Amino acid sequence: MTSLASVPTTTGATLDVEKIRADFPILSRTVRDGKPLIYLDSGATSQRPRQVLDAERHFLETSNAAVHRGAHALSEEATDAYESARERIAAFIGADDGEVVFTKNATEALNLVAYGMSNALTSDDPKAERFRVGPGDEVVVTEMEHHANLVPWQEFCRRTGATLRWFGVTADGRLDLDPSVITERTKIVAFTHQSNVLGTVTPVEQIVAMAKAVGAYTVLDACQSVPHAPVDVHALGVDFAAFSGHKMLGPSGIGVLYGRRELLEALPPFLTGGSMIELVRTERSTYAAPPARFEAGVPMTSQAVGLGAAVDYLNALGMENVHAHENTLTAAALEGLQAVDGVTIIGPRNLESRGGAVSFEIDGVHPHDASQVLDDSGIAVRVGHHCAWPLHRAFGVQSSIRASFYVYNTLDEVQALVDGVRRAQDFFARDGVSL
Amino acid sequence: MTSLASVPTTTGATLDVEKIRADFPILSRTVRDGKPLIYLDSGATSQRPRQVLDAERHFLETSNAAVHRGAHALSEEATDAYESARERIAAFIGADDGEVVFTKNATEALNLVAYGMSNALTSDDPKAERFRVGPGDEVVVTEMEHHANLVPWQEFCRRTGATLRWFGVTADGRLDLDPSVITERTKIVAFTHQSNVLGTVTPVEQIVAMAKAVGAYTVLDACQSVPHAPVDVHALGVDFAAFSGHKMLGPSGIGVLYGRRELLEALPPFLTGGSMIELVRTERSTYAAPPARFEAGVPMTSQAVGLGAAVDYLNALGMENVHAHENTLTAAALEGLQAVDGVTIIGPRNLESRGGAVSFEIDGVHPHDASQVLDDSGIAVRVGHHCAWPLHRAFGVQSSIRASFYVYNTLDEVQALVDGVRRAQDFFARDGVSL
Amino acid sequence: MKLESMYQEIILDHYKNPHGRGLREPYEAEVHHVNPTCGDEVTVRVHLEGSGADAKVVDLSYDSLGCSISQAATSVAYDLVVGRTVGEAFEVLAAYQEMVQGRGKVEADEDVLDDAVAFAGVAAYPARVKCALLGWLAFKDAVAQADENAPELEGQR
Amino acid sequence: MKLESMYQEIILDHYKNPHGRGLREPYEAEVHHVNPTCGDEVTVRVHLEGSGADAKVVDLSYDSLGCSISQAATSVAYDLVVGRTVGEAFEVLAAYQEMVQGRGKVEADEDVLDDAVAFAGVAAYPARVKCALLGWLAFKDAVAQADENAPELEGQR
Ligand SMILES: Cc1ncc(COP(=O)(O)O)c(C=O)c1O
Ligand SMILES: Cc1ncc(COP(=O)(O)O)c(C=O)c1O
Ligand code: FES
Ligand code: FES
Repeated sequence: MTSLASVPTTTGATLDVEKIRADFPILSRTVRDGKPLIYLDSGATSQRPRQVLDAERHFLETSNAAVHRGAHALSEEATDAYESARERIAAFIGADDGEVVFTKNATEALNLVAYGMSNALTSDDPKAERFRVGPGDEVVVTEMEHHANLVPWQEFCRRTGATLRWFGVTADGRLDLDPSVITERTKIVAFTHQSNVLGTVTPVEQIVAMAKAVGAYTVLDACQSVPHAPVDVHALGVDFAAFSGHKMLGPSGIGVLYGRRELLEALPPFLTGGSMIELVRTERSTYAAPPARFEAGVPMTSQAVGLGAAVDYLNALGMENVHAHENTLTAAALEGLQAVDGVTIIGPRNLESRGGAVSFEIDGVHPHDASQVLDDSGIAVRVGHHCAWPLHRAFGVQSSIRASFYVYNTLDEVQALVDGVRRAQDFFARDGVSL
Repeated sequence: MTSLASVPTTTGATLDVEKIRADFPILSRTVRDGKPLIYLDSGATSQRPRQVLDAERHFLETSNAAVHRGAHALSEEATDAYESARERIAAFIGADDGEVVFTKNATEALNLVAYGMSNALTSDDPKAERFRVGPGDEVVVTEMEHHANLVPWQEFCRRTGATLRWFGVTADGRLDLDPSVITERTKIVAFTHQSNVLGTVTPVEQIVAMAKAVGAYTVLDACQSVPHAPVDVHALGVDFAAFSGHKMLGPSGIGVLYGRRELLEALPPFLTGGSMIELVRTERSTYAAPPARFEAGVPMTSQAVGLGAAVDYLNALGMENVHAHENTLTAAALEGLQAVDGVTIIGPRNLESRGGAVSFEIDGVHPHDASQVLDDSGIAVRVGHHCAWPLHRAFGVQSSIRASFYVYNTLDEVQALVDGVRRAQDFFARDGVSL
Repeated sequence: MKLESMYQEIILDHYKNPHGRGLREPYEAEVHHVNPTCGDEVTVRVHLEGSGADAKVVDLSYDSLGCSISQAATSVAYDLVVGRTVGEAFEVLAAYQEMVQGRGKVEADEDVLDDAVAFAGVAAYPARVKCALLGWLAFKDAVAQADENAPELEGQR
Repeated sequence: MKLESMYQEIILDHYKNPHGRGLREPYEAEVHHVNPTCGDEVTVRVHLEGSGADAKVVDLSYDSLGCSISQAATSVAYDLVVGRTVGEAFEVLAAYQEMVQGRGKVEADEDVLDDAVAFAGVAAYPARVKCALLGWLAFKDAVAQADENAPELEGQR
């Protein structure tokens, strides 16, 4: 068994993980007949600290009301709580308040951009003209995209007649930034900040520069970056960015779209209905300024409050420290897993431009079978294509096992993962029959 | 001051309102320097009982995980909780499980239908052909629609080239079902079950019959009916129906689309991304069967659990009893308000085909000013056009005051409303200056 | 009592007897503003003499439908801007906007605000801030349309 | 121990030494099924003699990529359907499907299920139910494509 004692701990303040764990009620439960839960699936969804649960409950027990719709005391309090959450979340990513739109998840946020832009084709607002895309135009995505930043663009191309083009992935899990992909025909470049499978962090500034050179809009999938490291959308220079609350200690049911102010002001609406209008007449309607324009209907009020509390929690930990802690765990996992014969890491094998998602294969043991053995030891990992099917196809694998880490994970848990992998190998090699 | 003692109570089991109120923590708070909260704005959003808050919290502290995405113990438990909520919610409205899609609110549900249908124009799935609509075709809405069931159809017409037509409203707040409106050109009839302003319950069966006669699809806005009375979508015969969790004691951030199985199976997807795909290739993707096809991304898991608990709560009360209780309050409000000189009810003045939203005007006192006086007495009502601007225009009013009732409201609160209206009149008539 | 702190006598007086109401000639620009939450409307015309910050506001005429706060605010605006320069009027508006949007945390400057100081209580009711600004912002827009050299309003973003 | 209750020896045996694997001729229909959650695939060919419930399953040949459960299940299916009538095969499938989807609440009928009873433990792991059914449902579809008189599967909705 490899010892993980050799893993370097990062310098600087580190997280008090014991104290953090005490904030997460779910982490003290057991699974499968009394095994302590080892939750290594935060890349899919994170757990929530008491502080977030309490903030949401407090709101619901004291100030719950429809926001922006009433003149009574509760409605004023609810509106304040909702908008204060927006301010804190905007500040968290270096954006202005008016640049943050609440959606139900990152998937909706990315669809919002894709539909908003295709709606420009039928909009009569001259400001929307800049978004018109049609046959002959191109949209560039990457082979490491999550389906959420890929399928909406396939469908966008179907609606507009534009063509989809791809940046490929190299054998070591980096983007192959072939300069011929982005051309004068490129109107949109949609790409991930951090791969949810490989952990790879992409060179955002470089891609933004390539896109800007041809006047294309950039759409960043920040689902796996914003929860795990300091992110400043203004500094990155992207036009749009999307992430989800449930992956960053916040509630499910809330996501965020960041859009540069000037662009949100020009983008046609997507979902339409109450609270996003300016004037409604029988023949036609006009629409409110952003962010209201993009928030039709009664919004995710308590969820915004919860996400605000999650951001407060992360700020208190310090995103630099969160990142350093995850680096420590990732380094341990990479080292521990590579020391196991028959295990192949998919993606970068060192910490350079890499976050804390570690995907791998075990020779002769199907990922689902391996995960079943891990699960039997209380270890929750994810298996499958992780909503990144083209990426798996590029690597010639059907599916993989992914461990992903967060603020509450420990080196002992990483060790348990490595031990669990060996147990899976033993289990399926029993009776001496090799597979 | 009118006494409300004369209000008839309905026969049959009635609600134990004192006991119910004890379940709602927010109802024991005070507003504006110590006034007990009198919450008469449930038409905008309802409050949530402890049972719903507890169900959500319990789920988050024990089983929170990404649903339908993992093979580990938590993920299985989370998936079970999510799907069990779907079953109970489907049963609540007389639908099958596979006919219930979770959305973020009713607004998204209605947009889903409108975009799904316009996506049929570019879909290559032959099943989708039945939804194709274009120039020359017509969509019928009513003048009493909430913007959520109106603006999406205006935008649908913009995208498809179809024409929007209207059923008007009569002076007593009923639909004017002019038989010339629905014709062979009609492809979609979108209408509300119960007006959020007038309280009017529309003749659903009659409109469905008119639509069926010409082969048009029906889309029912059930936001104000499902929370307040027994509703059976199969019995009503509508093709689609939408409602929101937050108006029926459930969480914000979750809504429901009901669709007839056969139609959901043919409808092209709307939001695209993870969990709604069948196969993703670089060139194109194919999509899962409903309901998954319409639930892209990590869904509103804990919110579905909360809505399941809300449905359990309402079932325990009995929807017939809920309806009877609201009838009592509505009758009292109609009687009490009409006894005040200068107050005009907008909408039906008796209980026939009418639910518990009571909108009115006060001569010489602007609705916002009146609501400020009510608010000062702790009474929360809604003022404005209530997202039904065309309806207000039809009645020649800028805005109105709306009181709306739910299971936790009492006759004393109705009396307080009537008293508050008189206080508002006095306040703005002080110094003997008439307005 | 809070309610009376918003509905100052002076506000109710202006509401009941608005000053300068009605649409008049001559004017250089007319604008129409709507408050989307309540549907209330105001139409404002301005008649200026000169250009830039030193232009004189000769007339502000208006027609409006709305609540007491919005009606009174437009009436007070009439009193405070007519006869002044655009520069002076915008100074009043900037201070006024800061006060009503200030959540009760902004000290009102009576010297600048004059009668408009009566709207200080509105700051405690965020849902009414738009009411207090409807006519004023329409005036600002009308000036901007009437005179391309009109100054920027301070503190605007 | 639960893990062993799912991974019965018999399942691991079929996984390691699958029966009847490979795509063979002749066949009347070939279908390709994918499990969208894991990307695993199976291609199944059937060769029938006759039509309707009494048709005989002469061969079921297949190629597959997948986990132990799906591989073993297809191998067991081969053993259980080849040589039987379609009617008999569908009876086994119906009982099998009821068992694996039964959340552990359905009593398995060993007389009907034979070796397939080893998959009873899968019922406790909802995420693996699709694995246990992948090859079987492909077989069912192949039969439906091969013979338009193929019977309905019982208990299907
Ligand atoms: C009749 C009606 N339809 C639609 C809606 C929209 O519901 P939501 O805002 O929850 O999407 C509402 C409530 O706002 C309503 O009352
Ligand atoms: C990289 C990436 N993009 C997008 C998503 C989609 O997020 P959500 O499902 O919350 O919309 C995820 C997570 O599932 C992700 O990891
Ligand atoms: S309520 Fe409409 S302007 Fe005041
Ligand atoms: S995991 Fe793919 S079929 Fe079992």
